[in-house]
Amino acid sequence: MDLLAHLPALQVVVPMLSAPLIVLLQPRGLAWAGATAVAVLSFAIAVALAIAVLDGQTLEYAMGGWPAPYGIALSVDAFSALVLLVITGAAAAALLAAKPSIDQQIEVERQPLFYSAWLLVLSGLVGIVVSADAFNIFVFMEISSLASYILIAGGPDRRALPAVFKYLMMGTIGATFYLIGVGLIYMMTGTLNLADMEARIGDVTDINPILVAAGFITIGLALKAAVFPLHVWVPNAYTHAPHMVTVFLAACATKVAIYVLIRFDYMVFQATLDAHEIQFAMFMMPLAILGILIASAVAMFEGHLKRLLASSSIAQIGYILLGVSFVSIAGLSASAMHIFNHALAKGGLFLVVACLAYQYRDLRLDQLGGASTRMPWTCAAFVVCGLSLIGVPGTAGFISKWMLINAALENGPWGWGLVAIILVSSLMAVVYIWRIVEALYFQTPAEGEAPQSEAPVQLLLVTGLVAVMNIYFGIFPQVPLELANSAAALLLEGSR
Amino acid sequence: MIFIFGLFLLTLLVITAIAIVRTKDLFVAVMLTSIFSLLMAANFFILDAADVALTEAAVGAGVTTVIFLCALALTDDKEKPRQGGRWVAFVTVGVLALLIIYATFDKPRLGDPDAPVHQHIAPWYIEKTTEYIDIPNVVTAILSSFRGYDTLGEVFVVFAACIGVLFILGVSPPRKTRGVTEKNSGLRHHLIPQVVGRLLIPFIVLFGLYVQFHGEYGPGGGFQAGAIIATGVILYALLEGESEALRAIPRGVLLGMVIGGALLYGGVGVACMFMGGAFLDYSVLAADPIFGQQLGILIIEAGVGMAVCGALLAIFHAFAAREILS
Amino acid sequence: MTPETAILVAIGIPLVGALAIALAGRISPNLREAATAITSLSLIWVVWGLLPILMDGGRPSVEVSQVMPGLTIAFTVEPLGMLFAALASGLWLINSIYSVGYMRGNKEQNQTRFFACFALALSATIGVAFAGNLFTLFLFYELLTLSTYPLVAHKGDAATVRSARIYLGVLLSTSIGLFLPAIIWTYTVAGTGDFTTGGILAGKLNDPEIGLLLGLFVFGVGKAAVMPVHKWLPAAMVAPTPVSALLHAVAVVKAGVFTITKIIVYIFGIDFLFEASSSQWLLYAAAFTIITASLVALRQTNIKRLLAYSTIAQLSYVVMAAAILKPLAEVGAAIHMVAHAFGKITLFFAAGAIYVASKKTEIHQLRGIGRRMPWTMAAFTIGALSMIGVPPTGGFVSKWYILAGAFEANNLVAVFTIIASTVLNAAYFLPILYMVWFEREKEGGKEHGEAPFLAVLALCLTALLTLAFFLFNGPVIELESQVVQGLG
Amino acid sequence: MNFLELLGYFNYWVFAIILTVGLYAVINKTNLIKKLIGLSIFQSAVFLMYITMDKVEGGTAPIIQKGVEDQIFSNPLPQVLILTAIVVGVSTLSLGLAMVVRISECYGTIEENEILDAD
Repeated sequence: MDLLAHLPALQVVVPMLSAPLIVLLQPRGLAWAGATAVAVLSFAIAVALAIAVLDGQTLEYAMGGWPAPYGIALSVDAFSALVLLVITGAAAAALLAAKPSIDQQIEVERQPLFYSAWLLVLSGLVGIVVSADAFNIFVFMEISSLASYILIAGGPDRRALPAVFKYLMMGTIGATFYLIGVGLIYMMTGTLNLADMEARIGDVTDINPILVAAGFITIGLALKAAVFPLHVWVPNAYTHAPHMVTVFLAACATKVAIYVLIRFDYMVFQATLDAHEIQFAMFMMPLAILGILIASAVAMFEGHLKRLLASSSIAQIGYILLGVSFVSIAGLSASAMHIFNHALAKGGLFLVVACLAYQYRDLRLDQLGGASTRMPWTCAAFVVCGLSLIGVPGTAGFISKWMLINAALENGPWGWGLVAIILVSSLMAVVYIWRIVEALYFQTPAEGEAPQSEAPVQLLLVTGLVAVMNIYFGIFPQVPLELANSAAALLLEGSR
Repeated sequence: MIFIFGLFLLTLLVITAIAIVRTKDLFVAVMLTSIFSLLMAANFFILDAADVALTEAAVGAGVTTVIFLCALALTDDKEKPRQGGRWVAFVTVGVLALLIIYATFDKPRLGDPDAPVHQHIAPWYIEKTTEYIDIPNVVTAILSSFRGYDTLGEVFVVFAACIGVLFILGVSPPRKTRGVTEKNSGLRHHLIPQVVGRLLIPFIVLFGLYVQFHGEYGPGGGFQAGAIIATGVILYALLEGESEALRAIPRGVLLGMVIGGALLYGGVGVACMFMGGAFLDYSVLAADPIFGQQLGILIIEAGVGMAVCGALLAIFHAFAAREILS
Repeated sequence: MTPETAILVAIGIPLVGALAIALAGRISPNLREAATAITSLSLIWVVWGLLPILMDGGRPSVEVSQVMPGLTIAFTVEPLGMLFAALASGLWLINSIYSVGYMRGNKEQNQTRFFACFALALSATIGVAFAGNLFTLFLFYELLTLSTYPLVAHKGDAATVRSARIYLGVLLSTSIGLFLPAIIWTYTVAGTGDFTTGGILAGKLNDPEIGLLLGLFVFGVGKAAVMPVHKWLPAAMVAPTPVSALLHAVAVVKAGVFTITKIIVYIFGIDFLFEASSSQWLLYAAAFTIITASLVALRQTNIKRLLAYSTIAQLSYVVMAAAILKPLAEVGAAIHMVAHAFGKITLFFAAGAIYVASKKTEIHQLRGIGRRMPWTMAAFTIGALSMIGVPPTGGFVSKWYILAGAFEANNLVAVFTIIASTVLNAAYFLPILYMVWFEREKEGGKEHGEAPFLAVLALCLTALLTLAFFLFNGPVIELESQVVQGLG
Repeated sequence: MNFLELLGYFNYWVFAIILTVGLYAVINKTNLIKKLIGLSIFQSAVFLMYITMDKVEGGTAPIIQKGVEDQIFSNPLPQVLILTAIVVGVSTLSLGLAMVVRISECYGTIEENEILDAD
């Protein structure tokens, strides 16, 4: 068995087949250990894949040994590898830290099911990313969605239930829209394989169904990706989910939908729909800009820590889309980088939230006073990750902002307007991050809410590690950068 | 003739759908949904999709309805009226409808043999099934081998739903004092349903097993079989009461079936890997690739059947048992 | 240790020091203070060790990481940066001595955070000084802003936090809103941001754009406090005095004018800028700031606020000197950074010492205080004289050079501004000196003597430096002349 | 225009109508169970669309009979896809219902507006 050749399949199969086994691990703590081991192994596989595709080649895998348009193919290129790193990294890091927080929030008897669902989310997300088959993407989208509903509904807060119900509704509508779009394309091309679709879609003469399909797929995935104004499920779902689940999902779940969106709109629809990418850009850019500005403004006035960060996530999705909408190598690689960097920053911030939540019951900003004296390390990690979110130089967030600004400047005189928007929104990020920093450091503690000690070491170590990575990748971003650049080149190669 | 029947069925479908949305009584709505599914199944049958029709009938009209009813028993079966907000919805769905109808004008005509769907990949499947796998039912061949990875994913969707329901309903319900109702002891006191049911259940299960193992030759396979057998057990539970059914097949066994089914399927895939093929490449399972394919399909269909049956039953019990607890 | 590693070590020492201070602070204050002392001593040893290499014309440089093609984190030591780093590291030691006296004398809270952030700020300052390109400079510039924020907000009450918010808000928004676009613009036009002798923009930019880019830089570097982006400096005066002394008289504000000088010399190139008519406005903006800030200073009643406005005016001296765009004036700009640093830190030390000893913060309370605190007030006097530019103080030397440059350029505006501001400086400092030495103390005042010994020791040291700089400025001038060698 | 052609369009239009009816229920209804029913109608519509496209004139269900030559088969692929999609549908539905049951237990109501008022 040639291990390297099987890696794309193993990436999905390992977490997927481990999920049922985890259910059987009833004794206390074992389920966590098992799930963590599997997630770390997945991360290792993702690293191996990333190394394999770093020189720009694409790994193909034929499921069941059937050749591509007939069987289901998996393919891993630089873009997928980057997203895989984000997903598996987020899953592994969150799980490594998770135990104390999960023990606090979820009853021991239910934990095996919970960790099993966690692995299902992981396998669903990586399954989407490595798949080269439109319908297969739908199947794995459903695995990840169903399992993530379970994760979000797991918290002790009853408000999680209506939130996750709303997510379920919108997620299912999104997935069904996607299915309609895939059906229409299948109807006109007779194939489900993405590469084959791309090749055959050019021969389609009656393009109405393809146009409508593009619309359905874009809207469906935008729903899943929480693109403004289809983001309404995000704030509640992120706020009321168990804290560690928020870490995991905020770092990668919506980005996978964007990944598929980019794949479709840059590769599949390119061939027939003349200048499709331009139309796509015209449609996406205003949404991205509105999303960035409005969501940042909402975050500036939000009083609940988790909800504030959730709003900020919507704005960050706007950045990713903005880069995509430039239709240029620079723009796309900026977006790919931002997928990576935002996962680092937001994952870190939500980890800090989990640390704080371990000691505080109420996460409204006015309750968090004085955290810095009792939890200095947690608060320091918050500052670092917050700076990365703002995009201060020396942190990972700066790299993608810089790339985004450079990409915007390629748009001629318009570019400076876009730069102004990016800079203004960065300043808005300064405001909302600094509101939290002030609360943590300079606010007098609320009555009876002062924590007695730091968060558990396990949680703290991972949080610190992520914070350090935010700095490390701000100074040495070469590896993700290389992946992002070749991803952009691959995507645009398809459209030119 | 059959097309007029088709037109009639489709019109009925629309009417049913509108009736479902308009009724305020949720019980009625659920019943109409069941009818809607049956109509849909009939429609599928007219359109030559026998496997799908069987599944829709078993899952849509059977299992779904029962689960809905269980949920209704736990909540409230009347919908409260509401005012306003209707226009937004109307405009949204109106635009959507126009968009789709706009798209249809360029669609290939129904049944056009020259449509791209019939030209590109499907002929390959029909042609090669005999050569590579040698089973009559092409749908089963695609489902379990050519696109077996999808089906594996599918089993895990069911698995996810199963653990999800168990997880979400794993919180003990708030204690309420409620008198022991007739529902709890099933329909045991009613003679006719009991006798008829008793007679039917063995046949349902038998039919399920037939569908399971005959899937390679005629319509059917693991999904359908799992759903049908589950329906049989659910019927038993309705007749004999929840606790009686659980005694016959305890909860642990159900969960074991789900896990075992999913692992059986995945295990075959991994075994293929170890024997030198790609994941789920059954041809390496035996010396003769065709026999290997058939063997693989047999095993994974069994896995699918176990997982689906176990999952549907586990879900049903999770709802039904809660009724007794609360 | 090669000079290349010395650069990295110089930036690393305060970082490690910050960590050590944070850890030592948990054990005992004395250990923490020892950590500070060791850190600052070793920093001086490393930074000053680079001086001989620079004097011989060496330009050690090191690249840490190529973040993106064309965008590197790299350090190069050149005379301007060397001077700045030497100044900051040297004064940090003195300031640490003072801080210990001040913070203990005042029984301040959160001292560990204070000293740790101080070390962090120093690391950022050295980074700014040694930055080899615009990007690296920007990185450490922002780090400096952020690491000084907790120092400004140190007290933690509502008013302080509000002032700190202004501090952070102005500095971050100007740097992100103006400085960053200017950097991006430079990189797009020139393809690089490396500091290069003679500039990198020559011939790549035309006239109105030059002025615009210069404007983005000058106002983007909010730390230089050219009006109207000066508001943060008075706001920052809520910080404990050692912070005001080292950071808001030396490190932070000098980082601002240092950045502007460096950009004018190494990015634009002084000859290129001299030819461009659209860059003339900078001189007027600086002149306006000098005069206006001095006028505002006249009306201040709080000692520290008066010093803040005086600082604003003095910073614009440097900017104006740089904007004269003649070699002599550039040297004057560099020297003025040093001279002003010695003088102003002395003044702030004195103000802090007064506060520790007597809790006095207003000017009118200072009547006759010279008798109670003779050492402190003597140092204060020397500092004030240096601000005015009276020999034998350091302030005279730099003014001399700037004036010479102004005459060389036939720049009457600059000449007039210098003369007018000297008069104004005298007008607000001399009455205080008179009040301190010759008026009688009000009856019933609090009895007090000198400030803690360590504080007095520090301020006497800096006063001595102010005097010494008048006599022994040769090496500095020689070093800085290298900057403009072969130019103009 | 022959019957088959009419039926072809009719099938797609029924798909469009059922889809919109379902979506209307999802958007406009406040009762959570009604929303789920709407969702299942919405998904069923998509099944209809897929199955409609697999029909071939004069074809039969794709089951190969030995010895019979020149059979025309309907397209098996959409059927496979929809088999999968049906099971996805019932899975989503049961998960949704489990949530509704919990919501009903926690809030005492399954009307969306009342739930919003309760928090």
